[in-house]
Amino acid sequence: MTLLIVSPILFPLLGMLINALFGQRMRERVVGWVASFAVIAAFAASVVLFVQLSQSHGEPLRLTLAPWITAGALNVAWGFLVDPLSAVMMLIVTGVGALIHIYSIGYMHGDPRFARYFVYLNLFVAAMLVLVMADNFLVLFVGWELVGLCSYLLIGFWFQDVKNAAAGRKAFVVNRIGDVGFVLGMLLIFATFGTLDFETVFAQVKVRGESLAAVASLITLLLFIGATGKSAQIPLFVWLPDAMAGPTPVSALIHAATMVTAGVYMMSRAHVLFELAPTTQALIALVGAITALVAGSSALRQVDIKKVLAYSTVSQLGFMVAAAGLGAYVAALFHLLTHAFFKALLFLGAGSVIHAMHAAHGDVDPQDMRAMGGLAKRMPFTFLTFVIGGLALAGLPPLAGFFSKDEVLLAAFADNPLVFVLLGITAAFTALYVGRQIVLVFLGEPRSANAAHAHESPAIMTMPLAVLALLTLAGGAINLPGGGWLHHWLEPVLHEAAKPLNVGLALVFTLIALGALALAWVWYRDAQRARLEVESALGRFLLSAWHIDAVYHATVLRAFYTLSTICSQLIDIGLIDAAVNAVGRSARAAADQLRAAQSGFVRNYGLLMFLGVIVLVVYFVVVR
Amino acid sequence: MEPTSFVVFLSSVLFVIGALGVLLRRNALMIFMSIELMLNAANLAFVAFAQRWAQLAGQVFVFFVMTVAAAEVAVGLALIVTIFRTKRSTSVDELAQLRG
Amino acid sequence: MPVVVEVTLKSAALIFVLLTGFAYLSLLERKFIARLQARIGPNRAGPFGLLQPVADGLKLIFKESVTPKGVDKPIYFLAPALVVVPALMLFAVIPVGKGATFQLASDLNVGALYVVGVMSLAVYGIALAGWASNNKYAVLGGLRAAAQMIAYELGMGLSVAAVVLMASSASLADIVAAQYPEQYGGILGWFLFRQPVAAAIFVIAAFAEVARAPFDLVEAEQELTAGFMTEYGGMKFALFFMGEYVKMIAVSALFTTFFLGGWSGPFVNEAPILSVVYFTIKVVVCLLAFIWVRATLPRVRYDKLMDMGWKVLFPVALANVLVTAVLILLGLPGYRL
Amino acid sequence: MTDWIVLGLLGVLSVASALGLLLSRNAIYAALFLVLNFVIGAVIYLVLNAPFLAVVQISVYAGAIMVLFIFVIMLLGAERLTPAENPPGLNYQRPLALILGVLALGLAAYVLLTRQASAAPVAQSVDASPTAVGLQLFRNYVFPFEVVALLLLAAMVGAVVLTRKTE
Repeated sequence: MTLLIVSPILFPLLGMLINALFGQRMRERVVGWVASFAVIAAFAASVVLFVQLSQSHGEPLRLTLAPWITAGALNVAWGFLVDPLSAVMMLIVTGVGALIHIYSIGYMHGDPRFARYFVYLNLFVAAMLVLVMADNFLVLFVGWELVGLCSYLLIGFWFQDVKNAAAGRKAFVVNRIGDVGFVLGMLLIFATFGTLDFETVFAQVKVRGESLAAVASLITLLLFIGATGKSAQIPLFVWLPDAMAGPTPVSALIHAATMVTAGVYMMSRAHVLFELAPTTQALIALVGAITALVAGSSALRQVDIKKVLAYSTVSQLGFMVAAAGLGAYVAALFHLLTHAFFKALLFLGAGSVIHAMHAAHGDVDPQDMRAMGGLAKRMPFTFLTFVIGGLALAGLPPLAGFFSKDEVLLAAFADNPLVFVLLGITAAFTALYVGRQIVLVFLGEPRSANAAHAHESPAIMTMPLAVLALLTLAGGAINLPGGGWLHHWLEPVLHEAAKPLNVGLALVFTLIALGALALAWVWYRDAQRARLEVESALGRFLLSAWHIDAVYHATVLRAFYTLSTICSQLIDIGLIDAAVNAVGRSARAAADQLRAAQSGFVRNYGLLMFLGVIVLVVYFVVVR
Repeated sequence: MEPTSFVVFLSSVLFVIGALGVLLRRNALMIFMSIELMLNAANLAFVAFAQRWAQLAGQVFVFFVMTVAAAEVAVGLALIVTIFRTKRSTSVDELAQLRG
Repeated sequence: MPVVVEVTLKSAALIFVLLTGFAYLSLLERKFIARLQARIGPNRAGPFGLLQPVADGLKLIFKESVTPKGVDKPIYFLAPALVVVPALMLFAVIPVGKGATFQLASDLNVGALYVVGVMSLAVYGIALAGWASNNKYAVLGGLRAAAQMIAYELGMGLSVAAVVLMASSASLADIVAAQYPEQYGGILGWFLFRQPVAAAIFVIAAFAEVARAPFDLVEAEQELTAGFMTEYGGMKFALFFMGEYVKMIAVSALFTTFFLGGWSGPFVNEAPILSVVYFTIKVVVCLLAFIWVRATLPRVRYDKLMDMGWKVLFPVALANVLVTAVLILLGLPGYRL
Repeated sequence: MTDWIVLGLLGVLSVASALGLLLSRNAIYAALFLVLNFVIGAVIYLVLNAPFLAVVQISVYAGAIMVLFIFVIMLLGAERLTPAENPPGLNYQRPLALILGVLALGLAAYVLLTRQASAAPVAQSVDASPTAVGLQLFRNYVFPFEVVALLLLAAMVGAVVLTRKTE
C-alpha cells in the first residue's frame, strides 16, 4: 500500500535509470518501449489509486516517505498525497504522457541521442508526478523545479543549433524570475503559518480567517508570480513560443498538456489562500484574460505551424488562469483536462505533418504553413484527427473544448464583465486561427515539393492520435453542464457549487465560432492572403506577439546590460581587480625583500622552526 | 619528582635529541629517523599523561600518531627512493633548487 | 620474590624442551623425508640413529669459527641471535597445557597482537645477516627475506584478527577456551572448522614466514647459493639452523592454539597432564605436515610468491575479516559471541 | 622503589640508544639504535599501563616502519654515502643547533624543577585493555579513525605512484 502511493513516481524513475545506464547499448525500440512501459505502469498505478480513492469516498491517501529538512521550527518531509485533485492530475500526466511516449518512438526514430531523449522524458513524468502529489509546498517546489529542468533540457535537445540552445536558456531564465516569486511566497507562508504542509496551512486559514487577509494578498501575489512563469502568463509568457524549438512531442506533453498547467494546478491546490485575497484574484482574472487576448490575437498571424499552437496554448492557459482568478477552479481544471487532450492531439498532429514534410524531399522549412497545403489528401488520418482537435479548440459542440470553455465563459459572465468581454473576443479569435491553420495546412493545393510528396505517418504515431481524438470527442462528458461528474469528484477538495447551463450563451458562442471558421475558409482558401498579411504592419505586430520581446529588449535587457557594464568596468576592473592587483604587487615587493631567507636548505628551515618553537616555549614558560 | 615528571623529562630529552638529529645530519634517511624519534618522544609524553590522569584519550592519540607516522613513512621513503633515482644521493643539501 | 623464580624456572624448562625438541626435530625431518623418498635415513649413531643430533651438534661446536674479511662484525655476530630470540619469545604467550603450571603469560590481554608483533621482529636477523656479510648473494637473500616476510605478515595478522574476532579476546588462553564452548560437540568447536579461510591463510603465511619449502626463496641455492647464510659457518650457522626449527615449532604451536583447540582434549579436567600430551601430539602432527610439504612441493618463483602475498592472500584475508565480522553481527550459529 | 629502578634503567637505556642514533655514522646502526629505542619505549609503555600501545609499538614501529627503513637503506646502499662538506652559508648551522638543543633541555629542566606537580591525587589506573581502547576508538573517535583510514589509503596510493617506474 505504502509503496503503491509513490509507485507512479518510481516507475518512470526506474525507466529513466535503465535508459540512462544502458540506453547507449540498447536498440532504439527497446529504449523506447522501456520508457513507454514505465509510464504505462505509472498510469496503471494511478488508475489503481484512483479506484481506491473513489472507494474511500474522497478520503485522501497519504504517505510520508522520510523526513527531509528538520531545522528548528522548519519540518519538511518527503510527503505525498493522493486526493481527488491530484488523482485527476496524475491520470492526465501519466495518460497523455504514455501516449506521447509511444508517439515519440516513431517521431524520434533515428535521432543520435534517442536514449537521452527518453531519459529526459521519463524524468519529466516523474517530476511532474512529484509536483502534483506533493503534500507540502517545498516538495511541490522540488517537482516544480525538476519539470523546469526537464523543460530546459528538452527545449535545447537539439543544442547543435544555437537558436535551440538560446530558446532553452530563455525558458530557464524566465522561469527563474517566476520562481523567485514562488520561493518568496513559500518563505512568507512559513513565516506566517510556521509550516509548509498543505493541510496544516489550510486548516489554519480556516481558523484564523479574515485576520490573514493582508498577508494572504501578498502570499498569493507572490505565488501567482511563480504561476505566471510556469503557466506562461503576461508578463512572463515570452518563453513558451520559443520553447517550440524542442521536439514536437515535447511541445505536446510539456508545453501544452502538463507542465504549463502547473501554475493552474498550484492555484487550485492553494485555493483556500487565494479565496482570502479578492484583490489578487481580480488581478489574476484580468491577467489571464489579457494574456488570452494578446496570445490569441498573436496566433492569428503566425506562419509556423507550431507557433500557432504555442500562442494558442498561452491563450488557453489565459482562460484557465482567468477561471482560477474568478474562483471557478473546477472550470479551470476542466478546461485544463480537455485542453490537455485536444492540444496534445493538435501538437501531435502538427508533429505528424512536420515529420511528413521533413521526410519528403524538398528544401523548405518543414514547419512553415505557407509551404504546405493540400495535405488532407496525402495524410487523411492526420487531417481527420487534427480537425477534431481544431474544432474542439474552436469550441464547437459536442466536442470537449466546447463544454470546458463554456464553463469558463459562464463564470466570467456571472462575475466580471470586463474579463468576459476579453475572453469572448479571444474565443472568436480562437476559432479564426484554427480555421486559418486547417485551411492553410490541409486544404487547397500543395505549395511546395515537400507538401506534394508527403506521406501519412507510421502507425505508432497515428495510434496515439486516434486515442487522443476519441478522448477529445468524448471528454466533455465527464463534466456535463449543471454539475457533472468532475464537479462532484472535486467537491471534497474545492467545495464549489456547480453553475446551471446557460443555453443562450452556449448558442451565441457556437454561432461566433462557426462564423469565424467560415470567415477563415473564405479568407484563406487563397493562400496568397496569408502571405501578404504577414507583411503588413498589423501582421508584423501580431507575428511578434505585440512586440513584447522587443519591449523587453529595449527596457529590461538594455538596463541589465548597462548595469552589467557598469559592474564589470567600474566595480570589477576599477575597484576589485585594482585592489587584488595591489595586494599582489605588494606581496611581490615584500617577497623580493624576503627571498634571502629562502636558502633552499631544508635543515635551515628546520633550524628556524626549532628556534621559533623555543621562543614560543620561553614565552609561555618564562614570560607568562 | 614523580614518575610522570620523570617520563615527561625523558620525553623532552628524546625530543631534543631527535631535533638535533634533524638539524645536524645531512642524510635524508637519518633526518627521517630522527623525526620518528621526535614523534615517539611526543607519544611517550601522551602515554605518561594518560597514566597520570587515568584518561584513555591519551593512548588513543598515540594510536593515531602511530598510524599517521606509518603513512608518513610510506610516502616519505617513496620520495627518498625517487629522489635517489635521479640524484644518486640522499643528502638533503643537494635539494636546494627552490632557493629564493 | 617467588614470582620471578617461578617465571625463570618455567622459561628455563621451556627453553630446554625447545632445544631438545629442535635437535630431534632435525632428526625427525631427516628420517621422515628419507622414508618419503624410499630411503632409510641416518641410523648409525645410536639405536635408530637417536644420537645423530648429538653428533651433529658436537661437530658444529668444534668447527673452526671463520669470520670472512670485510664483514660488519658487530652485526655479523648479532644477526644469528636476532633470529633465535624472537622465535623463543613467541612461546611466552602460548599455553602449552591446562592450568597455570603450563602457562607463562597466556592470559596477556594483547597476546595475539604480541604474537604478530614478535613475529615481525624475526625479519631483522635475516636481513641484517645478509647485509653484514658483505656479499651480493647474502644481501639479495636478506632483501628477499625482508620483502617476503612483510608481505606475508599482513595475511597472517589478518587471519589472527579473524580468530580474535571469533574469540572476542586477544588473550591466547581465551582463544583456546573459545574453541570449546558448550554448544559445539568436541572437535567442531575448533576454529579450523569455524574459520577455514583464516586457517588456510595462516598455513600459507606460516610457510612463508618460516621461509621453508615451497617458499624458501631466501636460500634458493640455485640462485643465491645459501642466501643470507652464505658467509656463516660453525656455531653461527647452527644458530640460524636452530632459529628456523624453533620458529617452525612456534608456528606449529600457534596454529595448534589458534585453530586446533590448543591443549584441549578429552579428560583434561581429570588429568591436567593429558593437556600437555594433546598439545604435543597436535604440534607434532603440524610439524610432520611441514616436512611432508617440503618433500612434496617444488619451490615457487619469487615474483609469483610476492604476487600471491599481496594480491591474493592479503585481500582474501581482509574479506575474511569483514565476512566474519558480519556473521558475528548477524549472530549466526557458530558465530554467536 | 623497584618501579624507580626499572624506570631509571629504561630511561638511561632510552637516552643512550637515542644518542646512538644521533651519533652513528652508519645508517644501519642508526636504524638499529632506533629499533632499540622503540623497543625500550614499548617496555616503558608497559610500565605506564599501556599494554596495547606497547604491542602496537613493537609491531608497527619496530616490525614495520623500521624494517622498511632498513630495507630502503640496504636497497639504496645509502649507509655508505657520506655527503661532502657543509655547503656555504650553512656553517653556523651546527653550533647554533647545539646551542638551541642545550637551551631546550635547560627549559625542560627548568619547567620540571620550578613547577610543582598539581596536588590532585593521582587518579586510579584506568582499564587500558585492547577492548577498552577499541571501545574508545569506535565510540568517541570514530570520525578521526575513519579519516586516518582514508589517510593510510592515500599514503599507500601515493607510495605506489611515486615509486612506479615511468616508461
